[in-house]
Amino acid sequence: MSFLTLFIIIPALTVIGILLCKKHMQVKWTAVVGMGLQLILAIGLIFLFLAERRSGNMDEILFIQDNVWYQTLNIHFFIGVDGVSVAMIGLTALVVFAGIFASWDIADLPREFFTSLILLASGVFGFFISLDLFTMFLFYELAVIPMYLLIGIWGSGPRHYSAMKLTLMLMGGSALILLGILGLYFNSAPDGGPLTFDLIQISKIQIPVDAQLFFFPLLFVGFGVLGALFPFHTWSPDGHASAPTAVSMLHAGVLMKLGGYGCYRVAVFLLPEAAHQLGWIFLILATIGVIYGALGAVWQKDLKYINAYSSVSHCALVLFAILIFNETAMNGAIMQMISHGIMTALFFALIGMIYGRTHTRYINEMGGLMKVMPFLAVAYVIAGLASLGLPGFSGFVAEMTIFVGAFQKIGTFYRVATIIAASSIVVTAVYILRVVGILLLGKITNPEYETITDAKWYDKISVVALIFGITLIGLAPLWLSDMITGGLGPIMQKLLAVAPILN
Amino acid sequence: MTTNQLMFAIFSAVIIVFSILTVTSRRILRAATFLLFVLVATGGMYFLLRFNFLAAIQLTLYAGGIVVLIIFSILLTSHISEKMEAPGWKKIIPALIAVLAGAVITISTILQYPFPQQVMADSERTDIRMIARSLISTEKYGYALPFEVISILLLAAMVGAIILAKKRKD
Amino acid sequence: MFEGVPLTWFLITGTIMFFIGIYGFLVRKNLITILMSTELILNSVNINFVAFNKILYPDHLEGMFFTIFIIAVAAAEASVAIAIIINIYRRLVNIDVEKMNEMKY
Amino acid sequence: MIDFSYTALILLIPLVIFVLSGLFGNRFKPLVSGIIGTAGLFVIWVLSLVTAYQYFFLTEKAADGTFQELLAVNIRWLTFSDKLHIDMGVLLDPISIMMLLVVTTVSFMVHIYSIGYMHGEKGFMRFFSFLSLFSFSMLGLVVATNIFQMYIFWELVGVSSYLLIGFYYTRDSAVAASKKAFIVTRFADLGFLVGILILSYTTGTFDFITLTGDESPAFTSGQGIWFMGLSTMTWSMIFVFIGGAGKSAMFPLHIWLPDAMEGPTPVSALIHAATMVVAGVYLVARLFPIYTTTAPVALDVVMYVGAFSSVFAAIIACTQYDIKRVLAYSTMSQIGMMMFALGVSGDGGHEGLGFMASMFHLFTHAFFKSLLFLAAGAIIHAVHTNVMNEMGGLRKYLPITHATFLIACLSISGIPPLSGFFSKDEILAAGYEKSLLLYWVEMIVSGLTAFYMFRLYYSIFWGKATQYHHTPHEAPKTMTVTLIILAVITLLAGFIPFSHFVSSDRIPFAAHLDLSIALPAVLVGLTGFFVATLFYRKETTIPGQIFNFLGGFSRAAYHKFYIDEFYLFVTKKIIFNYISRPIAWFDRHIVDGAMNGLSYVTNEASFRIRRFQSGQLQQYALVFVSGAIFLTLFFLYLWTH
Amino acid sequence: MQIMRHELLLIVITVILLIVEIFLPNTGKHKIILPAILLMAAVTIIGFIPATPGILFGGMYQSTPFTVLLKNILNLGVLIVFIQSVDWLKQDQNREKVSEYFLLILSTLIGMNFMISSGDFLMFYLGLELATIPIAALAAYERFKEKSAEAGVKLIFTSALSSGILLYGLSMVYGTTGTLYFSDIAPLINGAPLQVLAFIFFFAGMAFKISLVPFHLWTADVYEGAPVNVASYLSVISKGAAVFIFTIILYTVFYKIAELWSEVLYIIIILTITIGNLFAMRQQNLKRFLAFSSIAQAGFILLGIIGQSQLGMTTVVYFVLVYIFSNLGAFGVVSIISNRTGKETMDDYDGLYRTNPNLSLVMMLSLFSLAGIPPLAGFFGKFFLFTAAAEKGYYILVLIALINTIISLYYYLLVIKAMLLNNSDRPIGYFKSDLYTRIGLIMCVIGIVVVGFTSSVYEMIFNLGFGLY
Repeated sequence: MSFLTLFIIIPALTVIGILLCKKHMQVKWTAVVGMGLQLILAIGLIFLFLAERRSGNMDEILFIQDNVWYQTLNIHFFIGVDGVSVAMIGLTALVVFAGIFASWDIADLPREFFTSLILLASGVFGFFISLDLFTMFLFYELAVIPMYLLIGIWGSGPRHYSAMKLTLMLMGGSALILLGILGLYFNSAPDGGPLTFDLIQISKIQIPVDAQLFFFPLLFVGFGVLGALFPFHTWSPDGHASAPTAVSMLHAGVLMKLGGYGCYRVAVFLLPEAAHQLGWIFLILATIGVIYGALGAVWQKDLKYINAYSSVSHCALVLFAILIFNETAMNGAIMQMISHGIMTALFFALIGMIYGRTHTRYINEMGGLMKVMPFLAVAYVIAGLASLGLPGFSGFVAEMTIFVGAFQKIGTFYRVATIIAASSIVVTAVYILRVVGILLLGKITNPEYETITDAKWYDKISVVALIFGITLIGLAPLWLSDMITGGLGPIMQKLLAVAPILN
Repeated sequence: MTTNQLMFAIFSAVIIVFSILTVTSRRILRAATFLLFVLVATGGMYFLLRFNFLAAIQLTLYAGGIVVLIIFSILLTSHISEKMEAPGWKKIIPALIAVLAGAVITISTILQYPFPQQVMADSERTDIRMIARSLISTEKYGYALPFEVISILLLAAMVGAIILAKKRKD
Repeated sequence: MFEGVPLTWFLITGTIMFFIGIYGFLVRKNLITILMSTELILNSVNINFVAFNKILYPDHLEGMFFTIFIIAVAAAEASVAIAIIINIYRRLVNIDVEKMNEMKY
Repeated sequence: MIDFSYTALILLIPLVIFVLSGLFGNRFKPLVSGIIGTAGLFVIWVLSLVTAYQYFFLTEKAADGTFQELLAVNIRWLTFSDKLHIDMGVLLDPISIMMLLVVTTVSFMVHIYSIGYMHGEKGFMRFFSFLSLFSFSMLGLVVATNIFQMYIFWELVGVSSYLLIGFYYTRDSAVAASKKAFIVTRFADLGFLVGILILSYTTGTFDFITLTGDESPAFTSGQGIWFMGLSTMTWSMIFVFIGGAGKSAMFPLHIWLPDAMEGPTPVSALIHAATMVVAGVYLVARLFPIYTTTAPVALDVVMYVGAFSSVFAAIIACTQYDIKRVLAYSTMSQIGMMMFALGVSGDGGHEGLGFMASMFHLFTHAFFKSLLFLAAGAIIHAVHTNVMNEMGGLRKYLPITHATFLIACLSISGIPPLSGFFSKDEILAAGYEKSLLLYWVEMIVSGLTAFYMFRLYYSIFWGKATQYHHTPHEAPKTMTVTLIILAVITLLAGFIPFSHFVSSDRIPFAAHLDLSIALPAVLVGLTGFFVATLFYRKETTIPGQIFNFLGGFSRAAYHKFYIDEFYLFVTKKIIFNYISRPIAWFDRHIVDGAMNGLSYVTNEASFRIRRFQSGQLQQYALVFVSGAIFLTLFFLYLWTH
Repeated sequence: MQIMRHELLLIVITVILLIVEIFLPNTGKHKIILPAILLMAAVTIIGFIPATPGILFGGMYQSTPFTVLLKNILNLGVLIVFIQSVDWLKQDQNREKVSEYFLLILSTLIGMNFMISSGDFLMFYLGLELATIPIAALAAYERFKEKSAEAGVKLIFTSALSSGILLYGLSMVYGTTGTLYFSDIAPLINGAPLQVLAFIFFFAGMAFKISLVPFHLWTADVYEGAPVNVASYLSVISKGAAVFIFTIILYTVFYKIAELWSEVLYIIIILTITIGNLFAMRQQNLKRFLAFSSIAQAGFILLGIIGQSQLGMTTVVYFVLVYIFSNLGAFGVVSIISNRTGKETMDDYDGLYRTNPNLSLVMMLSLFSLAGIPPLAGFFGKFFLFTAAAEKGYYILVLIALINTIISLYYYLLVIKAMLLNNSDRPIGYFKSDLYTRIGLIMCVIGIVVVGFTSSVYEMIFNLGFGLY
């Protein structure tokens, strides 16, 4: 019994606790305690993991627990972590924790809200610790569905439409994933022997190339939908725009990472030959996505749309980096996921807080907010700077790792793609500064806004936690980078075996 | 043409002609009568095949029971003199197409099938005692169990019919 | 050869009757006439069974017994159907099948 | 060996001050944060003086007489791959120490000055924390041990510049200017980044010492033709130069600099005159061995861009009325000269005169230009306007400012024995050796420089006597004291034997004054001076006549040759309207429409087939029967055959 | 006795109820409810005691642990249906017909049990009819409603037609093989055209019971018109039993033409899932909605059958079990709301969560389970079905099915949207459901939540199931 199980048990207990609560305050505090514990656990996990590594335990996967679940189908409850998943778990715990505080103001059906939120979180945690494709898929879907309720009930704007669209598109993606997983399963024992969903075991066998070519696109697109792969990203702007604060945070911050992580952990890792042969197609799409999302954001007027398109751009960068297939870029991809996760969560938290005060998200209707809400405004600027890749924040580290890594890849095609992708940093600057300029700076355009107040204590907890995250990684990235690199070993070995000149 | 063939031809013709009349006649009571003819002719077929017991059942149960039931219900629900409207072409044409296609396919398939060289059947009448024995036999080719089950079916049908047909007290 | 009458003759007669029954089922308006059509269908099946039994497989009486049970089932079915029809007649004062389309789409 | 690891403090102190005052600034009284910042800068200033002293005088030179490149501190910050990693550290060599001195000195001065200048402003402590941030970033850039560290601090410098330009954030023009500055430089930084990527890919290292050393991989790899007839290394250097050009406001990436004058004047003095804008020059100087050895074409680009920018900016400067803008264009022009000097320079010994001249000019320019700005700040402080037409006759009210401003004007005009004379002379000398045409171009630039500086000087301090609402009065002590200090430096800096410390190959050499160059230069300067005196000492109509005489050209110059409008057109109309907007539309209507279309089609299909469920029993039966028949047909006759 | 225990017990309690009914006064007929339920519960529990397998009546009746399991599943479902019907039976207009309701349902259940255990086509046919004809009476049960009568008509006539076609098919099977016993037929199936025809006619008849497209058209109308509990009985128990025997017959009788029926199923699955979903999308009446949803679900079930393996068989049974819980949960909620308020359309459900959170929750869980959302049992069921089909290499088919799950999710979400997301001016008021309903719903919820996690259920079925290879 590995303590990793706690990552599922704690949310489950929290949900039960919340359901037993009667008063609003109790509900909130239960959620805080539960997710606080989860955060502590996650931090503990990071330290434990680093300690294990330092003590020379170089196993591919640590803290394994493996129980047989469905014997005849060889489905296991198989969990464990490597550096990459530890990093992702840390991210999730942080964002969820911040998300609880960011949704402190929820008045309508708080019990249901927090239940759904934590359910979503437990899906994400489960996904990251799973090493069995079946449970992985189970948690994946578990994470997607509460979204519908969260957006539909507590959202704003065309919430019904957005919630439906988001759910259906993501389920469309998961349909492809399911097929892909089945394909993996039935090809998991080419020499006879029991079929398996075990990710590690599948990674060690050689799946026939024609099967790979068939299933790789399914898996990659399937996860890519959640990872906002162009042109399957269109749920994202609407979904984010309609979602309540914490949900946008969690969704952009964590859930979209499931896509990237899935592409990395399942699609590329298990089907390296196909990834190598077909990768260029998706690389083109990802490159388009990077620049397209950024340019799309320039024109938007709704804060959340801006950020949603920005997320499209940033997440496309993750996929871009994964498809480069070298260790540096892959490392960058993971860091970009974490960086973008925290950063965009911060963004959405702030947007939610601003919206809560001004009741509009249209930047043209606001202006000069720096004067009345300096804390939030400064935080927004920080988030913006992080987003446009300023050194000292996590975004820079991740993006530079990606660009440097991608540029090491031989081939003019990759070079050109890298330069195109890199040019997004300029566009990002354009739209971030545009928003900052219109929204925060200048004179207060609407006299009603003279009286609004700055962040409350719970807002501050949320914001500060996230800012701490981005600056911590931004200032001292080496520990994270090393931790991730350790986890990349097996995947790189597989890729190198396929194409020796990759690095 | 043997007697059998002749009889078969007669029964067959009666069956087909009156079947058609049954489904086309615009007077409902007449249709019921034509149905009766069809059933009787079917009974004749059984007789021809030396299933006398079956023929008897056909006549008593079907012709005597079901048709009477039908006629009663006709009397309950319709005016005898009333002529039914002829169905519209929109209904007839698709139905005809489907039915003709079905018939052609089925018959051609039947004709294609190489049925085994026909066993020279005992043209004896089926022994009624054998039937009786089979009906209560629990061995293979015994029909005790279906016999019991059909009783449940009839009971259930009776109960169902009663609750549907009985008048409300209010 | 069953004493001069080939098996297929029976089968063809049965099949024609079967499809006539189906035709009746498809076009007749009055529910009772539809019920009569179903009786035609069942009868045609009976002819098949009996003919097979006698001409091809006379060792056992399976076909014949099947026929007997079909007749019994037909009776049960008819009784329930007629009960329902009468019930409808009480409600609607007609038993036109085309009028039974309150529920659709 | 002297342990230089204390130099890390030079970076850490401003960082700590920034973090402290950023987090807790609003708990302090405003003045406290100003004093903390200034004190911190003082410490750094002292430290860098000590460093310079120890480096130049106490450290042994290498066997061949070069100043060593010392890695005072170097810490692994991020690993990309086995070969590529970013380190954070302090690299000491002559130019970095020279830059350290410049930055700390000017920054220190500006800090002192700002205590007076910004007194009573609302964001006093915010201002000082930003200044600390800037000092940190600039110093980090200067001492960077590898090109990626430089890039990191390069970006940070950009953002501090952004923050400081937009200091008056309620003023729309300031917000716009800050945005523009950031985006334009960011665009250039992209070039820098691409340059770094190419460079690092080709050489496999970021490290300056490795890159510029004698066995640099840059000299051996990347020599083949790569693209458009140029080698990889050349392209890499051109891209790197784009970054430098952006920060240093070289044509055509200069447009942000004049607008950047929206920031508080001390900021203009510190960032947009003395330190940040010369980062581009410093960058080229840093990679100079690569430029000369393997990328002469790139060096030519530097030369032409520098020369063109200098003359271009000088012409515009003659037509502007905002005093800070004049100074801004003058800055651009001077930096153009520095670039030009680098461009004409060769490597080693006297060949490397241009390199030395460029650095020298960078050094002197920093002082006199910041002096000019600070003085201008004092003037603006006094009269509350930037426009020189609204000034005049101020020499009576602001004697100290007047005196120091005059010194600076003389210096920039290249009048001996002020510092500007020496450095400019070296530049012209270097240019003369390389290309006569460009030499004359620079000559004209130096004449124009004298002309517009004195145009400025006369318009402010002489000319018509303007009536002011309040009688202008001299600035407070904190401001004037810095003016005086800088004026003194301006007066004396020219006598530093610069070539003994800084040279392209770090081997000291003796540069001497070449009269055949110096004399015409001085004459040209004086001509400019006299023309300006003629035009502007008293209010005359001559300038107007000339302005009209030149017609379209002068109007174009007045409008900065419509570069801004061109950019505006490109960004607003083309990128915004014809790229971003269509993309947004495409996304909403095509991509999204495809998804909605899918659901529409499904819905429509669902609607269309509903008549199968007509409620008619017989229709159901028909479907039933046809279904069975069709299946039979299909599997009997279609499927099997 | 041991071997036929299920049927005999059911017959016994039917007779007991019949006798009790006679002694009950006309005003007190509803007193039979509790005994009936208790008896049924007893039967259900006794059913789980391991029974001796065996073959009776010369192969006409066969009992294996597998069929016992299937019967147990059906018993369980019927028990839940009984419990859920109490509220409806206690209504005034139904009081006098309470015992008939139990009698009819029990007799159909007996029919299904015989059908599942049948070893020849005669027993199969009788079981089938016994399982159908009384339901027609039940569908027309609410005599005061026109819709109910219409439902009765549509059911009985379609059933007559379908059994006619099925019989024709059987007659041809008999004609080509000379026997009606499954074990004798199986080796004689050779795929001759006439047998293909016979199979397809037989298939059409079964497809009517399972409501597969295009033999499904009666379904929605009957569900809508029939009383809710009867509809739920039809949709789960009746369909489930038909699926079981269909699977058994395909696997034991027609295994020689597996290629043929796989292809038939291939087409039918695509049609069924797609058409069912497309119709379900637009439904307003919840009973109709559930009808079309159950059509689509039937298509999914076939995915397991088409897998042809032990895995496929297992998943079919497993899914039916899950489906019983899920669908009964949904129908249970619809039923109680229909009984209490008479409201059955989706608009009426607007804002239900605010007034009746628990009912909405049960409904939501059931629908999510039907949609196959983890961690509910439906997810496992669907996943295994897809696995079974994929095992045989039907990836394209699985993909089509998967795409259809998205459509199905869409319409399930529509209901959830109505309950949770929408607000209504006139929501369904709060009411307290009675004890029976609650017990019934709780049983469903437990089933929905637990069955997926406890792999032992699946393993048990797997150990009893069998496949073609």
